[in-house]
Amino acid sequence: MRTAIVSRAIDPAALLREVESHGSGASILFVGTVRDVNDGRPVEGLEYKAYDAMAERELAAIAAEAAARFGTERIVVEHRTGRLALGETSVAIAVSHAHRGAAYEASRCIIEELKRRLPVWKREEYADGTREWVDPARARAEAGR
Amino acid sequence: MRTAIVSRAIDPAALLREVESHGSGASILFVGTVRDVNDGRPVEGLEYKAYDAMAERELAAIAAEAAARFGTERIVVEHRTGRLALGETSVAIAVSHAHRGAAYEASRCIIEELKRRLPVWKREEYADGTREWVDPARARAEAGR
Amino acid sequence: MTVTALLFASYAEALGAPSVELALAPGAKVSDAIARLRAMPGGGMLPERPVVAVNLAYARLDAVLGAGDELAVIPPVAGG
Amino acid sequence: MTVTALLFASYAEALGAPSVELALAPGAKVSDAIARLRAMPGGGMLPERPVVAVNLAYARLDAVLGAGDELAVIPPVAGG
Repeated sequence: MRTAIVSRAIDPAALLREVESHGSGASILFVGTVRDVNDGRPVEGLEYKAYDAMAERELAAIAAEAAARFGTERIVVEHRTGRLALGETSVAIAVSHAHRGAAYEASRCIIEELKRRLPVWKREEYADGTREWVDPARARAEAGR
Repeated sequence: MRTAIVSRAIDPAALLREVESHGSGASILFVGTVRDVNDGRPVEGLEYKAYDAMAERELAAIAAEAAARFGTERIVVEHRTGRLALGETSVAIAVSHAHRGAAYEASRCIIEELKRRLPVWKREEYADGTREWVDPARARAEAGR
Repeated sequence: MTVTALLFASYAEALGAPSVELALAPGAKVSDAIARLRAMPGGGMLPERPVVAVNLAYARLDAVLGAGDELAVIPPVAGG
Repeated sequence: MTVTALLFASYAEALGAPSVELALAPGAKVSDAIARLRAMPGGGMLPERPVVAVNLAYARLDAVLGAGDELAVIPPVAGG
């Protein structure tokens, strides 16, 4: 199990290799990338800012909780901070498990918990030159979701 | 969208790159590997045999159904045949979607359908020199699952 | 009419061949072909109602076969 | 006693600083610190009941602060 808040590029394939083992039947790699459109506005780039010391702790706790709940130690998670260009990876989650159902559930659980409680903020930069800290709950409400 | 039954090694990271795009927020890569133990018996290697012409058709149909149901054309699936060593990849499924929920569901749907209907058979080779065609339903029944 | 029956995995081993040419009466159904295969040496291990495909698509046992059809008898699949 | 309040993202921009030293009475609660921050220039955009962490762990607004504690006021998170 390994988790990290990183300020360099994430190599998702390396995370996958890190969790794979001969004992594992199923591996799931989740990769989040910077989208070119968010809630209808063209995005040109963005910046992630973390409360680093707490984010490291929360991310480790999220992985440890998933490990205990789903029964695998083979979990590696990296979340990037700093400026990212379109298409770059902001988060990667690799999970291996003997059984695919548990692998999917552990992967999903980690990304949902991460989005709920990891102290990380995102400032999007739009084509019109403006930039704005994203509030996912408000964005969902405005989109009527 | 691309699907293939292949007799060479699968490169899961290449599948992931193939589905990623600036428009996609979430990518899921599922990788199935040869386990060293199956139902308690040590496995030394195995062979996948496919009804190739039908397997190609079924795999394309499975991906097309998932594409229509979950709303993404960014799906690439490869299933390997022939002899595989421990730890080698037997199947890889890459899905990209603007929304992570749909990406997870499409990925899961594809592996479940593939296991249900892809005309592929697996012969495991055990440490004691014996080998046997695997019947997943019987193996589950014998394990009391 | 002649129908080609394809056999795979444990079924091919039981009958000792990956395919068998079957001479069937016009209008014969898949189930008639299965009965013929089960009467062959080693054919007894085929289920009475196996999963089958005709011309690369899953089919029912009461499907009517045509001359030159490719009938595949599908053992329990184990992909993934 | 002195408590360090950390501000992030939109909250840091509103108050014009990433951190503020607060002099609080012994026994002060998180909610007292928040009230102090909201009274500062630009502090009005902080919610009355924001999400907070004390010493790197999420905490309740009625948690009692100690000297030297690190209080973080957490805007809506947007990781992933």
